[in-house]
Amino acid sequence: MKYAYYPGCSLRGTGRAYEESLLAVFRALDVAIQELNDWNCCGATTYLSIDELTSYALAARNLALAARDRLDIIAPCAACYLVLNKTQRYIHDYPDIKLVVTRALDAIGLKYDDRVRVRHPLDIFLNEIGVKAIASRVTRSLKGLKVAPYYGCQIVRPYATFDDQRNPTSMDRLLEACGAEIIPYSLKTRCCGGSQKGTLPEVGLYLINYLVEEAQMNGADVIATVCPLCQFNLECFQKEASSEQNPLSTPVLYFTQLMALALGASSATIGLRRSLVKIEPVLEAKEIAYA
Amino acid sequence: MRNRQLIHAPEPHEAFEPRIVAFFCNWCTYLAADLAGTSRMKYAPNVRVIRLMCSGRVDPQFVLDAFAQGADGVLIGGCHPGDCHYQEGNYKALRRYHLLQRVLRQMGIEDDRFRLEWISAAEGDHVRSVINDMVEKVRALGPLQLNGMTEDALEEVAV
Amino acid sequence: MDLKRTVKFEADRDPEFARWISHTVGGERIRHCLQCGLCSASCPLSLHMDYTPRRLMHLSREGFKEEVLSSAAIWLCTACYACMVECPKKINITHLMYALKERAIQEKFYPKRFPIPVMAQQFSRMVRESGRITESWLIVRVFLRSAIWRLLGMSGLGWKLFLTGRMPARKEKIKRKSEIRTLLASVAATRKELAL
Amino acid sequence: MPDTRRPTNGSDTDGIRIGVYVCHCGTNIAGTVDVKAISEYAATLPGVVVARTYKYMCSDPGQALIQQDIRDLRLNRIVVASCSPLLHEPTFRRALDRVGLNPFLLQMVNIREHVSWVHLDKPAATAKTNDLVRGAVRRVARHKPLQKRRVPINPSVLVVGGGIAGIHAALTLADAGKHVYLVEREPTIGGHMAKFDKTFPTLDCAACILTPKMTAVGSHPLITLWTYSEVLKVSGYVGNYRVQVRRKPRYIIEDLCLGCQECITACVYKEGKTRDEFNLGLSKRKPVYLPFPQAVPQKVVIDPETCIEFKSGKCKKTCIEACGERKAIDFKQKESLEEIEVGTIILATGFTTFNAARNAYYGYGRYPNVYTSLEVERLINASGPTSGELVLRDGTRPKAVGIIHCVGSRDANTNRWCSKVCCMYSLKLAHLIKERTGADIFNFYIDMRTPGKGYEEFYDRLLDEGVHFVRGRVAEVTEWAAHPSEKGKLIIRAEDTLAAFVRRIPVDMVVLSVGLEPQPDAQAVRRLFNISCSNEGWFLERHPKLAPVSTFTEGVYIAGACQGPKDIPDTVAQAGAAAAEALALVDAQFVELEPYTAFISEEECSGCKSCIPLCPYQAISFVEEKKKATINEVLCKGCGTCVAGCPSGSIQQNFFEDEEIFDEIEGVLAYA
Repeated sequence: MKYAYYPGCSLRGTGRAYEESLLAVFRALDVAIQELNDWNCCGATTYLSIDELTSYALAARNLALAARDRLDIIAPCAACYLVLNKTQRYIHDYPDIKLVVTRALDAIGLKYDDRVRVRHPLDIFLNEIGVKAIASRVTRSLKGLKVAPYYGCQIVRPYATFDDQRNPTSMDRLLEACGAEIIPYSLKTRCCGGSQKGTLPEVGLYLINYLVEEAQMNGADVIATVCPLCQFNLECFQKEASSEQNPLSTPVLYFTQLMALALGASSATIGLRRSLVKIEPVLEAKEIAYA
Repeated sequence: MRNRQLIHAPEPHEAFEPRIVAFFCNWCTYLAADLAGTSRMKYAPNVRVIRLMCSGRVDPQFVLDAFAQGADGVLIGGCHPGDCHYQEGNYKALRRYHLLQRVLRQMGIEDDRFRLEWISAAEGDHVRSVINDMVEKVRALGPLQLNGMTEDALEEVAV
Repeated sequence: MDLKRTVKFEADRDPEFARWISHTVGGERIRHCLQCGLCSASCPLSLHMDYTPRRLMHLSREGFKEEVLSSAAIWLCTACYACMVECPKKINITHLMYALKERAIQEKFYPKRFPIPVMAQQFSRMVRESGRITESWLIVRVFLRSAIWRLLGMSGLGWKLFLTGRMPARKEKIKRKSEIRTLLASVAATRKELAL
Repeated sequence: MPDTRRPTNGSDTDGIRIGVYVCHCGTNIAGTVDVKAISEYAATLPGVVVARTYKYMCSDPGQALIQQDIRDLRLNRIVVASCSPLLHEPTFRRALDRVGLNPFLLQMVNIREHVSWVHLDKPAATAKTNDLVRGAVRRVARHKPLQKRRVPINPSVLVVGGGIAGIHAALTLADAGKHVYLVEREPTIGGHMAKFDKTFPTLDCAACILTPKMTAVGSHPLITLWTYSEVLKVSGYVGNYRVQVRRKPRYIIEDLCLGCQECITACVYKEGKTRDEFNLGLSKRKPVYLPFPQAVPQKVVIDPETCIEFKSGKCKKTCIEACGERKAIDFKQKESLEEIEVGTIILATGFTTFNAARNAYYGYGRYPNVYTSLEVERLINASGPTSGELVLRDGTRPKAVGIIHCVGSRDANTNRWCSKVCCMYSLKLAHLIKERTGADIFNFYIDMRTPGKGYEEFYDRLLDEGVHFVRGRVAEVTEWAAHPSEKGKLIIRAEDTLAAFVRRIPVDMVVLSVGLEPQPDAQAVRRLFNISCSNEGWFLERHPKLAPVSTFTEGVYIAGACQGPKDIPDTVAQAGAAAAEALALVDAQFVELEPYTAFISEEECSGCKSCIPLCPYQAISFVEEKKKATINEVLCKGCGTCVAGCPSGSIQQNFFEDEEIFDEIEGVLAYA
């Protein structure tokens, strides 16, 4: 089974470490992929507020490209994942949208096909490969590493495609298979503020503060994320979000970086160097090799 | 962006109003139709309901006769499997339905013109959707055209 | 203290707006709203909102366009869908928020240099130009048009990101850019034709 | 059994003379259907002597109009186009009967429920009505005079469910001198009410008003009480139901057990180890137990799941020693099947409460101090696990308590309906908790619903007592503290919609006011008794206003919360009503059955026997000497399945004869 890999814009920018580590995991678990030919921006959450119809057409182009190669899509970025899913639903539910999209695609010689499945790496790893198989391939157990699993919003909401909406556990199970210890984290699906940090800092900071603080108080060594924007928010503004009584400093990695590490990938190839809050000291303290 | 339904290209039989005969059982579907009424649901006026005590009473001849007399569609409504007021009349109806459907196919009568639906006393909205749906499908099919042979056949079995 | 009239006259309402919201995609069930406030309570941003989501639902369905479109609340929505998942009447609140933003932008209902709409516009412009987003450039553009001073504040972080290779200067673009233009043109055409 | 096909007074000697009567039903029909045009059209149809319209046909003047015509115009067939026959067919049949015309020479056309209420387009509705009337006119000409069958009624009544509804119905009937079988699934009667502490709005204690009725049931000479029992099979028909009841073994010989409970004290288990169902797991019980002190009957039960003797067979059996001479304990006891015959049945199977764990975000099952309202009823109940002390799991008293309304009610994600009683019982609990603990109490509600005698006044009283009311549906209960003052508390997050901002309120205890749901086995039960359920799963009444306790199955009545959420007063009222309906039927001594039975014309029957397996009631038998099939009219329920199945067309069904239906088909289709 081969998949069309749809990185999305962020994985080529602030989220590069996500892409690097994800590809490493794909290699380690031999998941066959090919990058979606000439993919375009999904429109993300912002485009919708300018012009919904267009954003559906944009997303649909990617779906059609995948359909042309008869492949299902893997979309690691939470925003991409949701937008593509949502586009499929709305095309199905609203005749008007369907008409607009099909015509637009027709204009560029593409056809919409609702058989394309849009899937998230969590889903693939859990349901196509399975916890057992992964555990069996772990070469460096993350034993003793306390991880706060942070899912954010758009993986589980509004569509619960492969996990529970209120208490998702897919990432927990994958990281446990890698030997890590999952700590209770009641805010695992609380919003990180998305682009608000950029546009309305004081709002964004508040959210970032309590998300990181909660993880830190529960003794997390690291926060694991599934979304480039979440990772960016939680990691890059810890100083600003700190308060005297408890300064924030907790590494925030992509779950794929942790998995890749456990599956034996060298730290050079999984973008650890791109972190602003370094994980290395923690790994050393826990005697987890990472070279 | 409005979400009203898409405007269809005009159907071939726009003017044509199908005539559909429905046989509803007294305990489930007829009640459901009453409920649709008391709840003031609105649906297409193309169906003429004939009340029977049980869908099991529907004699294949009734259906054939209806078609012979110019019905464009026939609908049978009974209680859900397991809910029959007479224990298993609706199962008998189901068996007869399948046999009859085959006969009708041979006569060139499309499947959409002959339908069996399980509708419980509480499902007024289901009555509405089934009737609207069937009327649309039959309207799309157009008036029932019986070739001479079929007509004779119908006459024969019906009376 | 400065007093202002709080009474509302029917003339203050815009029935067309009320009709629009309940016919827009996702607005199907807005009239069912119980005003229970579960959306507000489950919203991580509501604690900064001038109007809680619940109030926006009611004001919209009643047609108080001014209040709704000029509220800060619609811009605070991060589309986390928490409200929508819990809503006891299954109202598509998140989507309505998008619809309101779209309408507010169309009708220029936001303070000048207010970063969020600027962000949205720059975003769409960049997609139109190159088919993809290059975050570094997007941020620069946004702040140039909204709050330059913040760009300076950010520069420290920007530099760090640049050093860690997370702020590539190279612009991302797709090969067949013309397709995007054709796509957008077609959408515009159909919208016009069906008056959507 | 009289012949159902006796000739009528209105004879056909001077041909078929039909009268057609179209009802305006105020504007209900006339608003959408051109009734005048209908009657004019009907007048032109073959056989029609007169066609009239009238504002309200079902009214006395309306009926008089028809009766007048029958006399003056010698009408012998009547068509009434009005509402659903299920509503007024009996009315008009009586009208015919009173002037000596056989009631079955009537045909009704349903032009309200099936036409005027469901269509908007007047011409189309009128056209449809024309067709239906034409069909009826064609059909009625074929009608034959029929006689209802009179069958004797068995005076005993079966009541299913021993909650307050079943108890009240059973006592009413027994006091009226009828023999009642009361079947209860649990080891004791009392139902939910027995679990409550006090009842709103009067605050009299549930036990004080319930237990006397329970003992009355236990001791009433005319009531056969079977607890720990379930109905297995129901056959027969109104007036003559045959019911099979399964009595689960309680491993106690009821007649010998005195309820002294010495066996419980003697049990090898020094204290309870098993979840106590009656206290909803807030306490433990032993393998041999009495559900609660006032249980009726006062007979202990042995639970084979946990009793050592059943598991290993190696128990010291101290219980048997303790029981001694009485010899009431019998480990060998087997379940028994009882066959009873009753004339009528009352279903009072009650409700179940919403499973609060389904609303994960309220933390039920995750946080120990989140309780359901029913659990709190037990906690504040003097005979409950804490003997009335309202304390948290750690034994301390709560200083602040949050009561969350509408848990599992008014929510498209769980149950869409309003459970009707939660507002009031939440107020009651708020009052009682405040009384016992003096805690700060916060009620989180969407709408406060207190319709009922003295209910609103009770709400006022609570407001006086200083209970807080926050109008808003709670989003979540967490332990996550956003503020030092919240540390170690349960934090309730809701929008105070009247203040229009979000509030976080820390409390020590959360009470979830869970809604009411149909019993999980409601579907199975309704099939057993051949009645219907609403979409939500509540038993369906024959008419929401005019027949609230009757069902579409003659002789089967429903009472209490099995029909929909209800508080105690409404439940008792319904139970009384159901008992009265049953009495009315029983005291008539005879019941009239519709004559829609099937009959075989011997000469045409080929004796192929294909009809015999078609009948679910074994009403068809084969007469060997004649080589013909024959139908037992008493057993026949008139479904007509055999009629449709007869290859030689020799079976007919009264009132639904092939000819009648063919004519109706051709009538509705014949182009005007």
